Amino acid sequence: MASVTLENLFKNYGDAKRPNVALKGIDLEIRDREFMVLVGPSGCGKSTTLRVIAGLEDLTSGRVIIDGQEMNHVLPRDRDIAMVFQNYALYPHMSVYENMAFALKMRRFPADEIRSRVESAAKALDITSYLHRKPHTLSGGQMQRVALGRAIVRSPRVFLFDEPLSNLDAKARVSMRTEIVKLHDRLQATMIYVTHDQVEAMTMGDRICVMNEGKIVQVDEPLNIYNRPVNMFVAAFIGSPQINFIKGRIVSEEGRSCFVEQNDDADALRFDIGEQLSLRMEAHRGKTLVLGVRPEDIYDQRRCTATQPTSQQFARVEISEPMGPETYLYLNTGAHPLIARVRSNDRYQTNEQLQFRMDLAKLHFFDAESGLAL
Amino acid sequence: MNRHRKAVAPWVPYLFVAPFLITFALFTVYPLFQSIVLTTQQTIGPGFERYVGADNFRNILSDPKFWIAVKNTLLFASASVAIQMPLALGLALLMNQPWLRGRSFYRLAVFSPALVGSVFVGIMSAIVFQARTGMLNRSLHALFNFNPDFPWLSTYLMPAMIIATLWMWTGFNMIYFLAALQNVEKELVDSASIDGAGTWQRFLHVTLPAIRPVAGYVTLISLIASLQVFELPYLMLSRLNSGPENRGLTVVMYLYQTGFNVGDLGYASAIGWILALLLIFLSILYRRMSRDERT
Amino acid sequence: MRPFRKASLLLGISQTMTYVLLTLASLVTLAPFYWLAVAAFKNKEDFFAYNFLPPGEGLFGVAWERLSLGNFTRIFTELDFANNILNSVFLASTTAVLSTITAAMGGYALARFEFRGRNLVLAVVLTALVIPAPLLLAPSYQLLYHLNLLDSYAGLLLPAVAPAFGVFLFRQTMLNSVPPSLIESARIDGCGELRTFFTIVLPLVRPMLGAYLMISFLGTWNNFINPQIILQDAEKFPLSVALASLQTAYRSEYGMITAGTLVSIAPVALLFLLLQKEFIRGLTSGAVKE
Amino acid sequence: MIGALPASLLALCVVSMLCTALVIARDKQEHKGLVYWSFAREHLRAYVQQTESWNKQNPDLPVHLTYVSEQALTDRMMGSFFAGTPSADMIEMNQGPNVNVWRGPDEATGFRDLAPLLRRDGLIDKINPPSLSPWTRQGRIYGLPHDVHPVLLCYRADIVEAAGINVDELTTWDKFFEALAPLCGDLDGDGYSDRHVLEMPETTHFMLVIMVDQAGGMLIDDYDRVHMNSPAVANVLAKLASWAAREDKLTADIPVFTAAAAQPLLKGQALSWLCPDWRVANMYDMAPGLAGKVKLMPLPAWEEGGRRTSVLGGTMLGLPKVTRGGAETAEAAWQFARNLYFSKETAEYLFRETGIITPIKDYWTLPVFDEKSDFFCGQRFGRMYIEQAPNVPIRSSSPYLHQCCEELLSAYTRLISYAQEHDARDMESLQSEAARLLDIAAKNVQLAVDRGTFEEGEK
Repeated sequence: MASVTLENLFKNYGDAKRPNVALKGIDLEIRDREFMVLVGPSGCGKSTTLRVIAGLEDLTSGRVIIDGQEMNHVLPRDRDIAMVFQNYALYPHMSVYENMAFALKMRRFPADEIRSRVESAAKALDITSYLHRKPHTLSGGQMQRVALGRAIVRSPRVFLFDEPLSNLDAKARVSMRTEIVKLHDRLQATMIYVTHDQVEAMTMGDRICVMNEGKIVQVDEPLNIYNRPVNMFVAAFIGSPQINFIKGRIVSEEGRSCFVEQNDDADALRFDIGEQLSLRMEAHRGKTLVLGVRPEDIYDQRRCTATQPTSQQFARVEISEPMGPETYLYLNTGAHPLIARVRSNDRYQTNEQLQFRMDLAKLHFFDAESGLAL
Repeated sequence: MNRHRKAVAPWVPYLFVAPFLITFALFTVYPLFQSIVLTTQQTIGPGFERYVGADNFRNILSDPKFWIAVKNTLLFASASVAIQMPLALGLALLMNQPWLRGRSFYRLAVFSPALVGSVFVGIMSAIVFQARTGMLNRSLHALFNFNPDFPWLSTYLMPAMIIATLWMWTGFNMIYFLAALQNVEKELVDSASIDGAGTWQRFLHVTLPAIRPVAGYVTLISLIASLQVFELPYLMLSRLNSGPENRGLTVVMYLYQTGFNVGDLGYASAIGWILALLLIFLSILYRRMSRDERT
Repeated sequence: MRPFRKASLLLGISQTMTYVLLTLASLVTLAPFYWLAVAAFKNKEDFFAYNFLPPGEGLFGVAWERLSLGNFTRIFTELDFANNILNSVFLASTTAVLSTITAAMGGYALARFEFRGRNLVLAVVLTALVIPAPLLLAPSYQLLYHLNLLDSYAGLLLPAVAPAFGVFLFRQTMLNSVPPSLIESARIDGCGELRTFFTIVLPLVRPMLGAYLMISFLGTWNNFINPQIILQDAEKFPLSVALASLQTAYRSEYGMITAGTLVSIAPVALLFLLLQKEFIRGLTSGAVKE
Repeated sequence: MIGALPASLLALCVVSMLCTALVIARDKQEHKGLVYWSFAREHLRAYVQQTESWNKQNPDLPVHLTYVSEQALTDRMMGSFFAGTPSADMIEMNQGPNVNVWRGPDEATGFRDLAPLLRRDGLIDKINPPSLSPWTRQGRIYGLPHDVHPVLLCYRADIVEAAGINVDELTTWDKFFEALAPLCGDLDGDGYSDRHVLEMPETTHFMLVIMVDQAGGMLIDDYDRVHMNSPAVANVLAKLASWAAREDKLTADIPVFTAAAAQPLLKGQALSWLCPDWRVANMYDMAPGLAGKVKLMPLPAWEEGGRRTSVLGGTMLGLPKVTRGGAETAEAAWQFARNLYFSKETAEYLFRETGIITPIKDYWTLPVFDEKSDFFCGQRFGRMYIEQAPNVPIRSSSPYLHQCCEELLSAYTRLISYAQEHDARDMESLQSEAARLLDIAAKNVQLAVDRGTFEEGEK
């Protein structure tokens, strides 16, 4: 097993005159046996990073180090890595068995060794029954299992996953997700996993690396990322439904600190932020900033049993989406929309006036200009 | 600078193109350049050459025979493509009916002439189109009391050539259309019929736009091929004879005649380059149009 | 009930019409073949005397006794036809195999590799596509002369090995049906580049491979101008040249021409029947998908 | 690795390798000695005996008789002349489209000038002079003539004589057409005429050129001066077009020279046709059913007392300048060629097999030419041809001759359409239209002549 270190990776697809820079100085340390998830919107450079690690893409500058060895000049096949692709990349003219055995055959493993490895991997993944079928007769989930199996038989130092679940249907995706996590626990291997799906990122990763526009924005454990996003981008990217942003200022009103929405409308939000927050935000008083509040931190006044300090506002229910245990409420304060996530104990009527509260302890504030968390 | 090594050794791509590139450069690109040099010369074969500057082009433009060839070629190309495309599409539509039995037989039957090659079609046409004794006139006379002396090979040479081409290539193009039709999403057609579109409207608004890229490709390829038509009239008219009033003379045939019979490779190359420029222009036009369509 | 019956009646009519039209089209395309097949068995006198079979007393009112294999025996005895067939099979199969492999390799490189000069090569290939072949005939003849390749099979084979059209077709197909991840996967699996090409890429473009083998075989088989100009020695002649040479100054041996044509169509027809499915799929794989 | 490849590719690979092995293993024919190309199998058959005796006497330089189809022969001969590569030591070629052999100055011509050799060996006076003309370019003789090819008229004696017509009285074309016209028309009542006076194809220029030559209308001379817009030519075109365009169409547009032509002749679609000597063998072969039904006669003249024959086609034997053996074999090739072309046996054999008469005047007295022919109702047709042989017209060897012929055909077909649209019997208007069309034709040819820069020095 191995650690992977990326040092100041730069990748320019264009040339000096017409640059098309995909990676702008990536520094990342992936520990031995860690499950690292690279997440970000499409075009953020996460796949390029993965392909650079695999050696499928050359670098403009920087170093890729696996287990202390610089890998820049090593061919993909000699890096001792395995990669699982989004479209499974199974060889269509070979049977499942041949697909799994291919890499071993290329490495001139003895035949019985190949057989025992393939069979044990197949057993672990529960694909023994279709070892002799051709890939096109399999379902998406089955194909991805084969692709996983193909990676496992190699017992590589590092597993690379390039959005392996995005072609699967919802159900298969959930089951494969746990499958991969279990696999990681069992193999105790270093895995690097690229996805654009924040749910996968949150549920699977030991750590998450959020990327945007060729740079790393934040690397941390999932809950830290969720609770303490370093900027608006991360806050918005992680969490579903998305975090609500409200632009405004903190002003002093009658000796107390109030958040005032930057909106001329009569219905603009305005609420007391309490003492604790007031102290914390002292330095930013009067500046334009952005308030972030996650949907689950907005409560229906009637159900609010919270002891912690809250704000209190009115809004009109535009749509309610019952999701089962909880309901998404699309509210409109009159000045702007808000999404709340509440328990499904109550039924909500369209256009119903609702009094809601926000958990002041869980409010996020960002600099309006830089987007950085305050 | 710390250059990262590529996933493949830098010589690998060259290894793959090399066999093609070397022969291509030697046997296509080099002669191509040679032909550019030739356009400024008048020759008697490769042995005798004389520099004439732009005279070849000047002479071609005032050569009535060249213009007859251009007229014939344009007529042949436009007529055969204009008839062939709808015909091929029509056949493909008939063959695309889901309930049709014996599809593979019909497909093979209609496609089979493409197997024979224009050499044989040329020789055969020379026999089939003959007045009185030819199969066509004999059949038409028996069926419709059509003029048994109908002069396919003189006055109506161009229609005869077009018929021969249609016979040969319609089935071939039909294959493209058939494949395109089978790729049209059924949901689209279904949704159109739910929207109340009749057969004709469905065809016009759903099927036709869906197969448009293929239709464009097939049309371009057919147009280019028919603008280069040579073997068919060459063998149909058995060589040098380009028919009375040069009715069977095409641009490439004129090129061949001047180059290989007269031996003026320079004049021939100049003709060839005029045609080549036209073809290049056509394909650029096509690429523009298909690009505009996509955006 | 009524509109339903009306609809089914309409459907019946349109179905019948479809069959009638398709049968008619097949008749038109097949009639010349029938004529050819019949003509090959006719003697000189009957060749132009009757459109199809000579009428007589025999079964179905046909004078069967007037038909014979004479034309066939003549092409094999009076001409060196067996040798011509060997030459044609040799030229066509060798050209097909070689040009398919070079075209597939070139198309693969142009579709799936980045390298210096790629765009230039691509542009030249695209230009070469629209160059009328006879334009190259004269300078090529000169070149073959200087390379001392006239009257040799190499003079026919080598220029045919670099088909711009083939490279173009294969490039299109590679773009459409060879996912880059598959090649990358093979690379990570430790498969060498040449091996990847032969064991992973070629099987993926199998329909195109079949189609191009067919196109190239057919093209060489029917090609007549190049061998006519380049070859001198009658022993090297392929079928097409041998057949065309039956049109002599004083008489055209139409009986032998038709018999020879029939014989020469047979191998291509056989090859086509074998490769039919791949051929049709491959032919369209370059064009259909975007 | 091999298992993954498609079976079709593998199968073709195997076939290809197998054939390669066979082709390599095949015995190579050694072409030591002299190579003789001819476009006609019939000719080669006549040379077998001569060649065998030559080969016995010259075992070091045996002659290989090789048949090369006319198209291939022209392509390869021109190719080797243009490239300066060796082709054959002796080439027997047909007169026709390959007039371009004579393009440019003598250095550009692929054949040797034989005039000095003919003079040296004292042979030049033995040859029928008009027969040299197509191979003579500005005083140089590039080939030995193989034949004379005088033209007679072949007619359906069974039909014509049954109608009580005496062809001996029909001394001009006008009389001929007038006398035979009543026999023509729609015989089977399908609305289309199926009997015509004369076979006169509208798709090829050959028969037309026979007529023009007979009338003395030279199209272009040896120095590339265009004469095709002369009144003589216009007169021929006008008359032919008039007959072709009349509502009772008197000329039959038959695809001549193909097997297809035999059927219309057998059926009597044409009552007569122009028959150069070589067409006799063609008829033996293609239309044996005509035996005993046809006779030959001298061509009716264009004017009373005019020429009663013409000429079509011709073969020559040329010696290429560039050969594999170089100067050493050149003299041997000349020896062989001379022996062959001036041999009595060949002359006899050729006439018997193909009806072709020899251009060597000495042999015209051979008894073989006086044999009666059953095919032609007992006529001594050899003698009939020989009687006309000295009268055949002189022909040009201009490289622009072929273009003249094509232009002539174009003018003719245009004139027919004109006649159909106007009055087909109004000779005056037809003649002036013919003159106009011929002027255009001459101008087109002149354009091509002016384009040539190589000929300039010669003028």
